[in-house]
Amino acid sequence: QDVSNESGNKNSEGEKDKLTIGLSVSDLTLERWQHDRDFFVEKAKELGAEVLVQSANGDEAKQLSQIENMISQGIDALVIIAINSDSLTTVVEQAKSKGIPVLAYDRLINGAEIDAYVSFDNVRVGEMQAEYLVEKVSKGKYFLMGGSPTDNNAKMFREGQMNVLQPLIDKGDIEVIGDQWVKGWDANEALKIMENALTANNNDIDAVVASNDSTAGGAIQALEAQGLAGKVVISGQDADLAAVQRIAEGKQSMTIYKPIKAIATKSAEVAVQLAKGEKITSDSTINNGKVDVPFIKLDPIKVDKENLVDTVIKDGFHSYDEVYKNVPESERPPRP
Amino acid sequence: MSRQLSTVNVNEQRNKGISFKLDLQSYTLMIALVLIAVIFSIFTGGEYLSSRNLSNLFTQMSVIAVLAVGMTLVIVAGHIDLSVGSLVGLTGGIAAILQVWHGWSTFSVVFAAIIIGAILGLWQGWWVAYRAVPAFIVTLGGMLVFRGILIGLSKGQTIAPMSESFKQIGNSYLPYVPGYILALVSIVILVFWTIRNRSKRMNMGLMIPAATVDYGKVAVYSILILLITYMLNRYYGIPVPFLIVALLSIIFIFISNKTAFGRYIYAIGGNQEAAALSGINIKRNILWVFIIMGGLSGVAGVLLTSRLNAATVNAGNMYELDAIAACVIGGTSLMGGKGKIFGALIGALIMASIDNGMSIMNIETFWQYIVKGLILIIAVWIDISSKK
Amino acid sequence: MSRQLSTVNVNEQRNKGISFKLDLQSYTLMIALVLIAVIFSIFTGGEYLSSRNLSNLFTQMSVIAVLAVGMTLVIVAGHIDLSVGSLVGLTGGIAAILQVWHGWSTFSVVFAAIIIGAILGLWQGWWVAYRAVPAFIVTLGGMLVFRGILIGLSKGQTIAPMSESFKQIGNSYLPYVPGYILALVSIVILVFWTIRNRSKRMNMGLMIPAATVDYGKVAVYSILILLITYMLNRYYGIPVPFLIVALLSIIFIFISNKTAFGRYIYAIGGNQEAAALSGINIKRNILWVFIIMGGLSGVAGVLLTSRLNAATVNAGNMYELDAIAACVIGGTSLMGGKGKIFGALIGALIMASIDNGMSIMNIETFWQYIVKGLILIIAVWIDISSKK
Amino acid sequence: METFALQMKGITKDFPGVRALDNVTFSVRKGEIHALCGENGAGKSTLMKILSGVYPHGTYEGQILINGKKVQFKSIKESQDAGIAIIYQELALVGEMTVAENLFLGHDFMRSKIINWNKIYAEAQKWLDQIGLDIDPETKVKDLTVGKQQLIEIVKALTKKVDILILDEPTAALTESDVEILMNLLHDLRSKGVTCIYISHKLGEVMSLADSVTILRDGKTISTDSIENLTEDMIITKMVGRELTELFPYEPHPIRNEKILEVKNYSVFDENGKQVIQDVSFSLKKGEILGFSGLIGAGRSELFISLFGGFKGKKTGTVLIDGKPTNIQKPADAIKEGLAYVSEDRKRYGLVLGMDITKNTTLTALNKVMKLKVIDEALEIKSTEDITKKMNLKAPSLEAAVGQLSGGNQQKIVLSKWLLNDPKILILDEPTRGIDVGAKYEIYKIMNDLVKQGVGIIMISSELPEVMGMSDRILVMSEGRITGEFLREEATQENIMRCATGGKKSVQTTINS
Ligand SMILES: Nc1ncnc2c1ncn2[C@@H]1O[C@H](COP(=O)(O)OP(=O)(O)OP(=O)(O)O)[C@@H](O)[C@H]1O
Ligand SMILES: Nc1ncnc2c1ncn2[C@@H]1O[C@H](COP(=O)(O)OP(=O)(O)OP(=O)(O)O)[C@@H](O)[C@H]1O
Ligand SMILES: O[C@@H]1[C@@H](O)[C@H](O)OC[C@H]1O
Ligand SMILES: [Mg+2]
Ligand SMILES: [Mg+2]
Repeated sequence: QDVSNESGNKNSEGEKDKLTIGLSVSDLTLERWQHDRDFFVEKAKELGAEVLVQSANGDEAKQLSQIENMISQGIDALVIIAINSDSLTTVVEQAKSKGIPVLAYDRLINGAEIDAYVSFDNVRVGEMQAEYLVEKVSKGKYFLMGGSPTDNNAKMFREGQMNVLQPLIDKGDIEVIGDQWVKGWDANEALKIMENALTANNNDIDAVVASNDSTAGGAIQALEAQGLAGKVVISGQDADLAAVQRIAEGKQSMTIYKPIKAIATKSAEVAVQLAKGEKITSDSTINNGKVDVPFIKLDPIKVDKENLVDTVIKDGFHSYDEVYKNVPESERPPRP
Repeated sequence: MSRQLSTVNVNEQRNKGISFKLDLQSYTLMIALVLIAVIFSIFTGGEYLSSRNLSNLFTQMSVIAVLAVGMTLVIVAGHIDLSVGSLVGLTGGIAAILQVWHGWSTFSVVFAAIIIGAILGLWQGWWVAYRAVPAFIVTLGGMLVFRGILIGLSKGQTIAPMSESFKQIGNSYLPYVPGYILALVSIVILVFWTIRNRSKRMNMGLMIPAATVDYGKVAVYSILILLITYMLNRYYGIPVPFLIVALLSIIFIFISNKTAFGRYIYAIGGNQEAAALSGINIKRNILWVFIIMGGLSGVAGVLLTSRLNAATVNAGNMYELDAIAACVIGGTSLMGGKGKIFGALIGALIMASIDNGMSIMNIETFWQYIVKGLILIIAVWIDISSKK
Repeated sequence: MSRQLSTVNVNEQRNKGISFKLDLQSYTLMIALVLIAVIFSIFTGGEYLSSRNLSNLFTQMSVIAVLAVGMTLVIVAGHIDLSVGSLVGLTGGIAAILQVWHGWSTFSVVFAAIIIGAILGLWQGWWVAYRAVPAFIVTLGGMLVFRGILIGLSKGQTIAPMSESFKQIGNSYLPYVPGYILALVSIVILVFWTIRNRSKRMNMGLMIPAATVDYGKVAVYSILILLITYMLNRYYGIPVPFLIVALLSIIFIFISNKTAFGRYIYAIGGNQEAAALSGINIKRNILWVFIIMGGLSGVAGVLLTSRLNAATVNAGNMYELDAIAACVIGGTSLMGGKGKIFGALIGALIMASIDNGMSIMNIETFWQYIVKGLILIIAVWIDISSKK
Repeated sequence: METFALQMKGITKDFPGVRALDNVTFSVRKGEIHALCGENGAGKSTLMKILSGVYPHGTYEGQILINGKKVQFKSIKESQDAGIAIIYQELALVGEMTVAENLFLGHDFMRSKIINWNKIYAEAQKWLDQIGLDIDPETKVKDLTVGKQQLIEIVKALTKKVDILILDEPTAALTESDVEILMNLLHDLRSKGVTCIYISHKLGEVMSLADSVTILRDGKTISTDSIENLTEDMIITKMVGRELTELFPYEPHPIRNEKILEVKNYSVFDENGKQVIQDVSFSLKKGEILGFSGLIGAGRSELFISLFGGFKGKKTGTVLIDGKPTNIQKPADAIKEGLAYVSEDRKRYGLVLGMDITKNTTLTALNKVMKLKVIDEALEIKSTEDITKKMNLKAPSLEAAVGQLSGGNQQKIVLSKWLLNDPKILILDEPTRGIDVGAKYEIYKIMNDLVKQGVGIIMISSELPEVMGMSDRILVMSEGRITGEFLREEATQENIMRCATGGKKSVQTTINS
């Protein structure tokens, strides 16, 4: 039986000291994950590690398979952007049994022994979206636009949003005039839903709680057709280029910028540490139902027209020229 | 001799029975549509039939309708195309890349999207027609390949915004006056065409339907055209995407009924071997069907990108199923040889209506899945039982 | 009379030509598989063929393989099932809900999942068989309805973790000794069965293949079984999901070849009219096909939930396409009447191999889409051209 | 009181727009062979489908009595259980399955829990041997010729416990020797007390086989007589409703001495490279009817499908049309050269069954009804109407799907379709297979008209009387070769058969004459 020496195979063939990190990405059909991957790989290389990247196209079973395949290639650390926080326990256990440390990236992995969690808090993201909207429109008619009905994160964003909204709803300040979820975070679905909502309510909508930027983008198209873009406050998330451009133009109110460079670089550092078997430090821990996981928490940032330059652009996440491409020179803020 | 005569008489009577029945068949779909409209109107307090919502509805159905037009040809020819969703995404994405990243003009971008769609259609058609690989597999492969290319080209980014003129394609309206003019012109053509047709048949000594029937039909269609134009004009006018759908439909209904190519497709789908021995070039015609489907996917891609004013990596995902469903609801047989473009349009309208109505009613998401699934089954069932 | 004889000779020769060709046909697939394996092995420096990866591979193919078994029956019968992905999600979800929220035992949960799958299959089968709604539409509807029910029941949440015993179903291995025993037992049965069959045919005066051919086959299969067992035993042993697949395959290969029901399905798919005229109850048999497909979806749902140790709203999405592709790669004709379960298994293995190999090679995602799409087309093309 | 094995009383059956049977009465005595005759579309098959439960009780009016007892079959199975077996006109076999499987599909052998294949194969072998068919029961049915398939169908019916055996045009596609097998079989069954109902358009067979004959016309019973009281002419008159003086209306016509088609050293290979046609040479003159005789499987269809560009395999040799060499690679080329091929299998190769009459008719000649590349519907209908009127087509309307028509009328549409193209050379492959005498007569008349206009006709036929009755010259083929050539006057049954069975050629073929 060659269970034990299997993972040793690779290292024995030379480059013993070169570390290999497996990065399992949930899917690449959303813009942000490409950035995550790129920053991560860049940083890891800088730290002398090689990265195997796999993307699972949003299919949980496929992610499982891909991670299995990575494990069988003898990686030294495993970084997972989980499609689903609850569906990876078995494979994480497999990694554990091979002595491979596991880092949960952005989304926590529940019910299994993992070594670190680097993330923004998804519930917090939802809260921040709602907080911003409530700040701008404290009383009025709200339309809730959930994410993909089959995405667990979408649920968590909604949870956060409701944490803020529910008290105001109960008080009667906020009236929820519709609640629809967007299949596959698809912008075109969002567009249709928004069109129909505007029709059903005779344009009498004050705020739209959109859960991410691609759905916000669709919704804004519908608002624009009614001349409402910029008049109705609308949230977002991810700081996609298109979204940031819309914010610059005043069509979208805000987005949540999860400093992706920060999370990616931090994760790469931690992953390399774990791979080398070093101890990691964190200020807090989070219980995932099995163990207390060291939690390296990063703060998501609210981004709106006011702080565009100081956040997304300053971070180098998007360039000034790109972001203000559609804004007349005269109306642009000073170049940083 | 007398025997001979009597059968002929019987034949003529039969004739009427049959054609009346045929008409009834194509009307059940309409009836289903009306039923759906009535139900939703009741549940939405009339909102569903408001000018504004009709305008939305016609716009919302447009992408799937364009695909359904092409899909009808593909299915009638005895094949299937699972790649159209990805192809919509890819052509729309390429359009956006060319415009946003490379600054191409709207015209050249639209042209490029359609041509690329057609070329990729040709590629698939080649495998199907000349390599005899089942269309299911070729286009399932295409579905993956095209989506992969899109991810690769766009690097996963949302590409936006498009130029103002490109945006207009999917988001503008034909205003009041031109709208009415268009409506009137089409009515005049309809009347003229009916008169001419009748006189021609008369000259050739062919049977002509009673004037009441023919002109009755013209009257009904005219009223419908006027009504729709009126309703849409009460809002902003006729949505351009709807105009595009109407135009493409007319072109392809014409092609399918009035050209050799159209006729051949039905023959190939109906009995490929007989078609081959009748001197029809099966391969070339099938190739063309896929080229057309590709080109129409390009049109749909342009429409979608324009509507969203952006191209996203998962744009068009699963549209193939909606397009196929529209065809089947519209009476196209998946066995090939049978199907009408007009039916597919009604099918697309029914699908869009279901989505639209439920979303106006603000029904919970999971109920939407369930209700849509059930309506699909029941609509087709009604259609089928009415044909028995 | 002499003419009679001479034509008979011609016939027999043809006959042999054909059966030899047939064998070649079923081997091209194997050859394609071997080719894929060799290519990946080279590119991964042998990694692909390591015990460990083979173990992974067999586990990874299991869910689709279970579905492909049922799908073969559905397609052979002349239908299609687009709902299996959603049904996998739903049955898996129900299993998780019953266990995690209601504390049911693993046994009852598995039972419930399969039964519910079968009942929903029955529901769809009823529409197809007794209401004559095309399976494409019924199961497209089912796809939506079942996903909707899942979202509703689970309230969109992921349900986890399952009990230890449930987890074992998809994540454990048959250890060393029982593994070899099983392998030996199957070889003994194979040998015994061949001998018995030969002697029986001899007694009945039927033609028997040359002993070298028959026993040669037995030898090849035995070596294959031993080799696989050996390789898997070098890792943890035979994965339980693979055992389940093997068991179900044997059962359904048996059913399809050795029972009236199985043959009726082929007859119905091959020539429905002829089947009806032979007194076969088309409707009831079709109904059963869908019931079986539903039950197998239940099994697949259990496997998937167990593998993930969780049920998610998204589980099983699009699996129908993989299952159908596996069947078609395996030589099942979408026109019905033709197809083998064994072929579908090889098809599923090819599909899983492509994913697995490319993922080991760490090919970029978008390339994976493209390469997988191309391999699909080319694999089927090779298979088809070899049949000419 | 006589005992009737079967009585059908007052049977009426309607299809949408068509009354197929109108108060039909039909009685069959125990142990007799009872022929059922009538024109195409008279309702013969429909009556039998009612009897066998294909159209279940309740979908028709009237009563059925078996051995004097009232029965109501709700399914095919019930009629089977009552001892009724039917051999359908349309082959009801599953091509992808083996001969044995087809024989026992729906049989008790297959219903057992676990199928014992060896037993089934052995049993199948026994049946095949018994009937004298040398076919391996493990062959797939699709690999057999149509004739053999037909025989399998017959054997299939016999494997069931049968009291009443119905044969619906069983001999349409059989070779002479296969027909003989069948005739012997039926006599054998009669002696065992089995009652047979026999439907055929071949009146010769009817006369020699049947004990009594019932005639249907336009869905009504015309008469039932014992065979002693009938002659072939009487049957025809009753079927058609008027007298037909002659069966083959051959009219002498001028044959011009211009060769419109000349084939030299022509060989055909199938896809596997096997040579199926060997070095064939012949010519056809303007205004000539050239008969091609031979046994089924002689390769005549392959020869002409290949000449027409529709055969998949390779071919060698020269083909001259109007003296000019041609290169016909696909049917479109052939059509351009003025060829037309009326296939022996109209359902498979001739018609798009789901399409209406008009569209089928104009399919090969669309350019004739197009203006500026656009189909002119009025013109299309007009052309169709004209040509089908000439053909004396009987159909509910020109918009009816051709699949709904009876065989003879379908054949007329195939003919119309090709004639619309004004062909120079018309190839007719078994043009009257499964067609009633009246329709046959009409088709022969059409052939006469065409040759008078200078069209050259090639008629492939397995029915000797037809070839001899209509041809100016007859070529005989056997196993891919031309083995004989006869002028109309020289031809006798004997010398044609001798060449057809490959017995040493009596006349060596010469290309010229
Ligand atoms: N399924 C059907 N639907 C509609 N009409 C039908 C159907 N089957 C038969 N008919 C019509 O019923 C009439 C009788 O047909 P039937 O097949 O019984 O004739 P037949 O005497 O067997 O003719 P043939 O000698 O050509 O076989 C015809 O007019 C035919 O067109
Ligand atoms: N599709 C086919 N597949 C296999 N063999 C075939 C096929 N068609 C014809 N054959 C074989 O080719 C030979 C020639 O058949 P063909 O039909 O050309 O004979 P024919 O003389 O035209 O007879 P018919 O009187 O039936 O027209 C036969 O042995 C036949 O079995
Ligand atoms: O960032 C978001 C991610 O967390 C969620 O899972 O999918 C949508 C994205 O916008
Ligand atoms: Mg008949
Ligand atoms: Mg022939």
